[in-house]
Amino acid sequence: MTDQKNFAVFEADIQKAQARQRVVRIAVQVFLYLFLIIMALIVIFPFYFMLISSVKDLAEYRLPVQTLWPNKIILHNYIEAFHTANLGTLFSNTLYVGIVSTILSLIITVITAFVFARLEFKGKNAMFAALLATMMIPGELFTITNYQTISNFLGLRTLGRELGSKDLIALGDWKNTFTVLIVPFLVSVFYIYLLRQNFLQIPNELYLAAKVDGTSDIKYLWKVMIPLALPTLISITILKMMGAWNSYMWPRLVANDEAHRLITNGLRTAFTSVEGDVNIPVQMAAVAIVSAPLFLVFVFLRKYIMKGVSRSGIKG
Amino acid sequence: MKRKIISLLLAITLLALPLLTATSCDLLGGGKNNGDGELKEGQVKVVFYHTMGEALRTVLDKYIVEFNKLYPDIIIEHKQVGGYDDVREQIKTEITVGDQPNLAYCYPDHVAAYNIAYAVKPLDELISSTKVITRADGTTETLGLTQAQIDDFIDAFYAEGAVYGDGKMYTLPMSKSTEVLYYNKTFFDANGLVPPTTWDEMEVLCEKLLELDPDCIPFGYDSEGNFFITMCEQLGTPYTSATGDLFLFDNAENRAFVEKFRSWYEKGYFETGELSGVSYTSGLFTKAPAEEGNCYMCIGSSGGANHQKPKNDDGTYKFEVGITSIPQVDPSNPKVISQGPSLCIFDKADPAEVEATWLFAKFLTTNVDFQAEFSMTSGYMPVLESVKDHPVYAAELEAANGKEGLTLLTAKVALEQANAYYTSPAFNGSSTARDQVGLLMQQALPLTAEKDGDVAAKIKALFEDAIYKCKYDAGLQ
Amino acid sequence: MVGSKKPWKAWLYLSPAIVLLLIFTVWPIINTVRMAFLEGYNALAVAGGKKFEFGFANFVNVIEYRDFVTCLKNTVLLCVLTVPISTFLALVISVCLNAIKPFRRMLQTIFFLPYVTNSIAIGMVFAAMFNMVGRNIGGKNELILTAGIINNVIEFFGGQAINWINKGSSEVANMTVMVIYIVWNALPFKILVLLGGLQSVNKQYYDAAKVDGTSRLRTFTRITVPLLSPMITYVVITGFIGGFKEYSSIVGIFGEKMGPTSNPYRLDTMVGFIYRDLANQQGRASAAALILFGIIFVVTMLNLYISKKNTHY
Amino acid sequence: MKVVLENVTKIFPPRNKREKEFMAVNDFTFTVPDGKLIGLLGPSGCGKSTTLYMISGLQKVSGGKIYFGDNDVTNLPAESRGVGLVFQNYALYPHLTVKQNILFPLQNLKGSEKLSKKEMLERAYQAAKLVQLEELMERKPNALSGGQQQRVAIARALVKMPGVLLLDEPLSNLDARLRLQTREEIRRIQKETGITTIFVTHDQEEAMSISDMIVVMRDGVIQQVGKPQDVYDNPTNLFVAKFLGTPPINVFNGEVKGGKLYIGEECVLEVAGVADQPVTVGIRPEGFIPAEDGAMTCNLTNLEIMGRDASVVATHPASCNPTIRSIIDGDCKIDTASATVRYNLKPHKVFLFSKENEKRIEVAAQNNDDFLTAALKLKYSKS
Repeated sequence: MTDQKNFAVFEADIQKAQARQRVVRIAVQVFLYLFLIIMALIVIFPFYFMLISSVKDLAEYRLPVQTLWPNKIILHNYIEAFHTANLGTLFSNTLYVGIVSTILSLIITVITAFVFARLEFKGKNAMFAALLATMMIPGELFTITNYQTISNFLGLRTLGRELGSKDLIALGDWKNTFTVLIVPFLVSVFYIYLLRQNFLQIPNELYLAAKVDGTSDIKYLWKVMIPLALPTLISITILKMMGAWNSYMWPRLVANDEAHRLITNGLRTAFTSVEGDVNIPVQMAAVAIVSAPLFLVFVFLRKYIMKGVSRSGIKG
Repeated sequence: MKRKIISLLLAITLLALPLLTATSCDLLGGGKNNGDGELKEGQVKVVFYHTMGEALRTVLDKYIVEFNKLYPDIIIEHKQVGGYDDVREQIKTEITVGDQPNLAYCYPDHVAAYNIAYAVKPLDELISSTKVITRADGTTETLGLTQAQIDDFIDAFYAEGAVYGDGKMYTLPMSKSTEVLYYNKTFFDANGLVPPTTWDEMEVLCEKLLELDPDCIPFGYDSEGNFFITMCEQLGTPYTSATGDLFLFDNAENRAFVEKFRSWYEKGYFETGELSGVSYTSGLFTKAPAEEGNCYMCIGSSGGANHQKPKNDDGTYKFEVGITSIPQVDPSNPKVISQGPSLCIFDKADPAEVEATWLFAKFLTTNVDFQAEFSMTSGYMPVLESVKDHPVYAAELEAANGKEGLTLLTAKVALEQANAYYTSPAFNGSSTARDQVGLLMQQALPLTAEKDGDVAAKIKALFEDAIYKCKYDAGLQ
Repeated sequence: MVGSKKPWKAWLYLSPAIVLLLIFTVWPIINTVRMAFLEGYNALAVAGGKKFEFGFANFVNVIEYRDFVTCLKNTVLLCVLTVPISTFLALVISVCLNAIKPFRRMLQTIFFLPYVTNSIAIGMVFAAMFNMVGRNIGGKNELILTAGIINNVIEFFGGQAINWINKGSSEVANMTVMVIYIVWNALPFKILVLLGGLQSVNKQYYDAAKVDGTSRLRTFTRITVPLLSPMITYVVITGFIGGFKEYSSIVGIFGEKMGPTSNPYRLDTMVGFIYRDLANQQGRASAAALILFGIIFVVTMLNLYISKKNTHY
Repeated sequence: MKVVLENVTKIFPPRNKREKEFMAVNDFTFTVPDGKLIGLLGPSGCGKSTTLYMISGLQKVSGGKIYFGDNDVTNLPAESRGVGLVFQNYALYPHLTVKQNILFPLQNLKGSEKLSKKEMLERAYQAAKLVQLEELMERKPNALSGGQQQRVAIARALVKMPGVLLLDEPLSNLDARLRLQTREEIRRIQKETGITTIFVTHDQEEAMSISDMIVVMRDGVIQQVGKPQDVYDNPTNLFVAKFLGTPPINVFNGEVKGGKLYIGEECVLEVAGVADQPVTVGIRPEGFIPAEDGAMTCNLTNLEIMGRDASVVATHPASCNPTIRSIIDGDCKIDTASATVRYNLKPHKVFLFSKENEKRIEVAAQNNDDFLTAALKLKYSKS
């Protein structure tokens, strides 16, 4: 170990090494940017294609070699798309379901997370473990039974039939209602878990101090915990709204009528039952309209979405 | 104490939230049509699910008023439940919870499905009943059908009520459609062409049309499933047994006709609905001849005549449409499919309810005025022979043309081939068979020797696969 | 401790969540198992008063079914193709993003964009990009009006237009489109997680490697990848779980018949199979759902086991 | 190999528009003799780690030159300099075993330097033996104690036989007991290998105890360079005096009048040759000799006996700190009931600093003989 390395570094060598190093560094940076920009272009291309196609007229869209910039910009496609797919109703339905389910879901999530984070009672840990265990089961497994459940909620419909009560029948028959789009998904174990972890980071002393001062649980929750957990709550809100926007299979199964159809399902339906050639520019315009709100939300609340998503791993 | 009460209230509110939203949502979302008011003593309510659009609902409402003049105590509550599949799915779920309607639009395979739960009332007893009912206007009628009434039904349509393999009658025909051949009359007349009556003529015609216009597709066929089944009927080859315990369609004759039409398809003679990507070929037919890929003929449902109108945006017509029967294998023994809804009555604990439903169903199917008006509005065929003699209807039919009057023209053509209608057997799984032969056509037609090698072997495999799936679904595999 | 005087209060607060979970989560689990083991269970037949035997017939039925094998094959194929590709691409992009300063935020935002979309809606865009418009494509007097923008690009580089999704397209072409779409769709989440992981790696490891004269490639394979392995495991597991539930992206491109018009259901998946059985064959659907759950469970455990073997810290 | 730093300067550019640029190291000139162990000492943020990183090549210099031996390495990248670097938190790769960690730098060698597998293992075991880790080669880092991790880090730095070994706060992550042990270990390893070693610390005791030479830095500027004891005994300014020594030096406001040093009203020492001026007086804790007739009177607060020594805590109106602390022989008797304690001062433990620039004011030593003798006399008479 005592023999030291002999450094025979000459001036010329150093300069050469230096120059090489600089070249390598620049080359690497150029390569990095080039690669990233190409990938970014690939990633963004479908959006670009959607936008340019949505303002082309059918004849231009059908040119043998498609134009990368429309020769003539036609905004009429958007109007047509709006009417063809009945987007107005779809929007308001989706918004309604999104808002109501988000508010209710937030209330339940906050209260449940609070209980698991702050209160002590027998069976708490077992209960929480049971809750977490349900996260492992894929949602597709629930669909089969839930489909039956909502057709005859708690047997109310059968009961109503026997008692001759229309109100009970209506209460038991959730098909083609907004309820069926909202209630089954109100409890999200993952959000409860997320929020509970957040609540746990708030020092317990604050809670004890509040207790000493005679603050009620609810008031403490409202005045202390919710403000401190606000970023998580915002993330949950956005993800839940995105969920309403993107949900497809369940709404298609249980609320596929005009009055309750949600946007994704509506879009798919509108552009598969059309007769004759599919008018792709109009279809692209519809897709653009449907995509726009999510993009706007993303632009303004990017931070919360990315934070929420990186922790959840669930789409919607 | 006060805190305790508040907490309790809170809990109740939270528990009630889902239910509250259930009701509030319905209020906000328009909710369901649950009828108005409670029933009075002695009244019977009949719930009727159908697929009628607004125009037809108006006709229906008009005749419900008529019906109620005769039977004021039978309250009819009707509802449009989307399309035929929606009706089927809705009723299937409702059967499992015992909340099915009294009366519904149905196709034979729907009835077969409902009958897994023995939910549909066999009509034989009711038909043969001689019980005399006194109506509100003082007149009487027998509960059952009189022989005259039975005879007035177009035979094939009436026979459709008993295609379930057990000899029982389950449905009454409501309004019927069939497949007809729409053709570009303007073009045909200009070029001295006549629409084909046989498939052989069709083949010749296709060649000719391609000579005249190499960019065209001579004809379109909407439904692959109908295509297959109709060919079986026309050729007299087996399809399925009446009870569904045997799937017989995999035979040499059937493979041969599939192979024949495949070669047509390869030559570009025709296009089908699913293969064109949009379920129907009417979009191709209604193109002007100058447009790429237009069809000069289209075999589609007579009920879809409205979609076959080659209308410009300004309301003018690109060409005049002609309508005729679909090509046959043997013109002397023509076969055309009978489609369109029938009515089925669901069994209920209360015989009075069933009886009331029957009376209403009978009214709709045997009332000439209703049948005529319904047909004129929808373009569907009436199910009664005597409608042809209905003065207004007859006059309208007479005046029908290939432009605005297209719907009536189809009805006219459809009625003229009354002797040719057939209905394939219906059983639990008959819809699978239908789907499977449709899928078979969909996969077999685009095969080419160039791309897929041994086409015959491929077709054989497709047949075998379709049989396997039918059997699998029926639990036979 | 706190609140222990009134345990009923805690349960009171929990009650809404518990009630809803019991109805919409716990009961379905129990019921699914029940239906799966009742041979040939069918809700309509139940209404008709039929009784079912206990047995494994539903499972046997599902596994023996030809189309189920197709579904399984497609599902596994999509997983096996897309998860490694998307993970690798995401890793490379994340490392590159981590190595640059200017424009990083902007590029990061662009790479996240596919996440805020609707898989059905953007599926339509992808379908349009690959779609040939014309008449009788693949047939005798084929007439292609436009071969689609992707084919335009291929033709621009001297290639031959490929029938990607239209009538008569090959299975390889269909799968390729699906893989491209799914990878495109899966990238943002993976990049987000991996970049987050990279940014939390202690910079001193890289300094240490630099002092030791470690090459970039070796730094990547011997330091970055192992240190990121928990995040990689995470994205791989979520990728597999998502992959085994693949459905709506296929519907997005091919429609509910899940294949080109000449080959319906060619790209059918397990979830597609379950959904189609939902209305008529609840016993079989339940069995298929349990099989799917079993597969996901095994694959997840396998992933965890493999990653545990490779990372001990 | 000797390491020479010539006018080395490091300026960090402002991170955003509101910030100003920051000069971390200012005109640093210094030579590390071959084979010595050098401690870079200073409070946190003084630029010592930056200096270390510049020597390693991980950070570029903004100005000046760095030579290893006679070679200018200023612009050479880190990997070409052949230095070994031990990080403050060791930066051991958590996924690799001890052996793999130690092997890691060897596996990077390329071309003519490339070693065979066997050679690599030999070298790794040699290095492990040096730091006494042979038993732990198959463990993962987080199965090791802090001291063991430290030794792995050193072994990894040594295995490629660097010309210079750099240690960044090598002991800061260890507990008190391990610190003593490990610093001896570092000393031993350095002696055995004879590699020129530079380490950074903010703990003066650590630096004093093992370094051949220490460099005291403040705000990027060298304050003093020298053997530890020399620096302790002869601080060049108030900062160095304050920074070295535990307990710290006691600081008073004083005044020189006519060659005599006054603290408060009392004349405590003769300081010949110093011009009349107000001064800052630093007195090492061991510079106090209790005496009933001592020259300096303090208000006694407390007496803490710590075995051999005793520590007297007192206050003085002229003190710059709230308390003054002196270390005296445990045998000395102090009347704890008394309100005051009186001291004589050891002249060589008393430093005068200019009030203007905090620089040391030199005092001619011989002038203090009287005081010293008196003090010694007192000490021996007591015992």
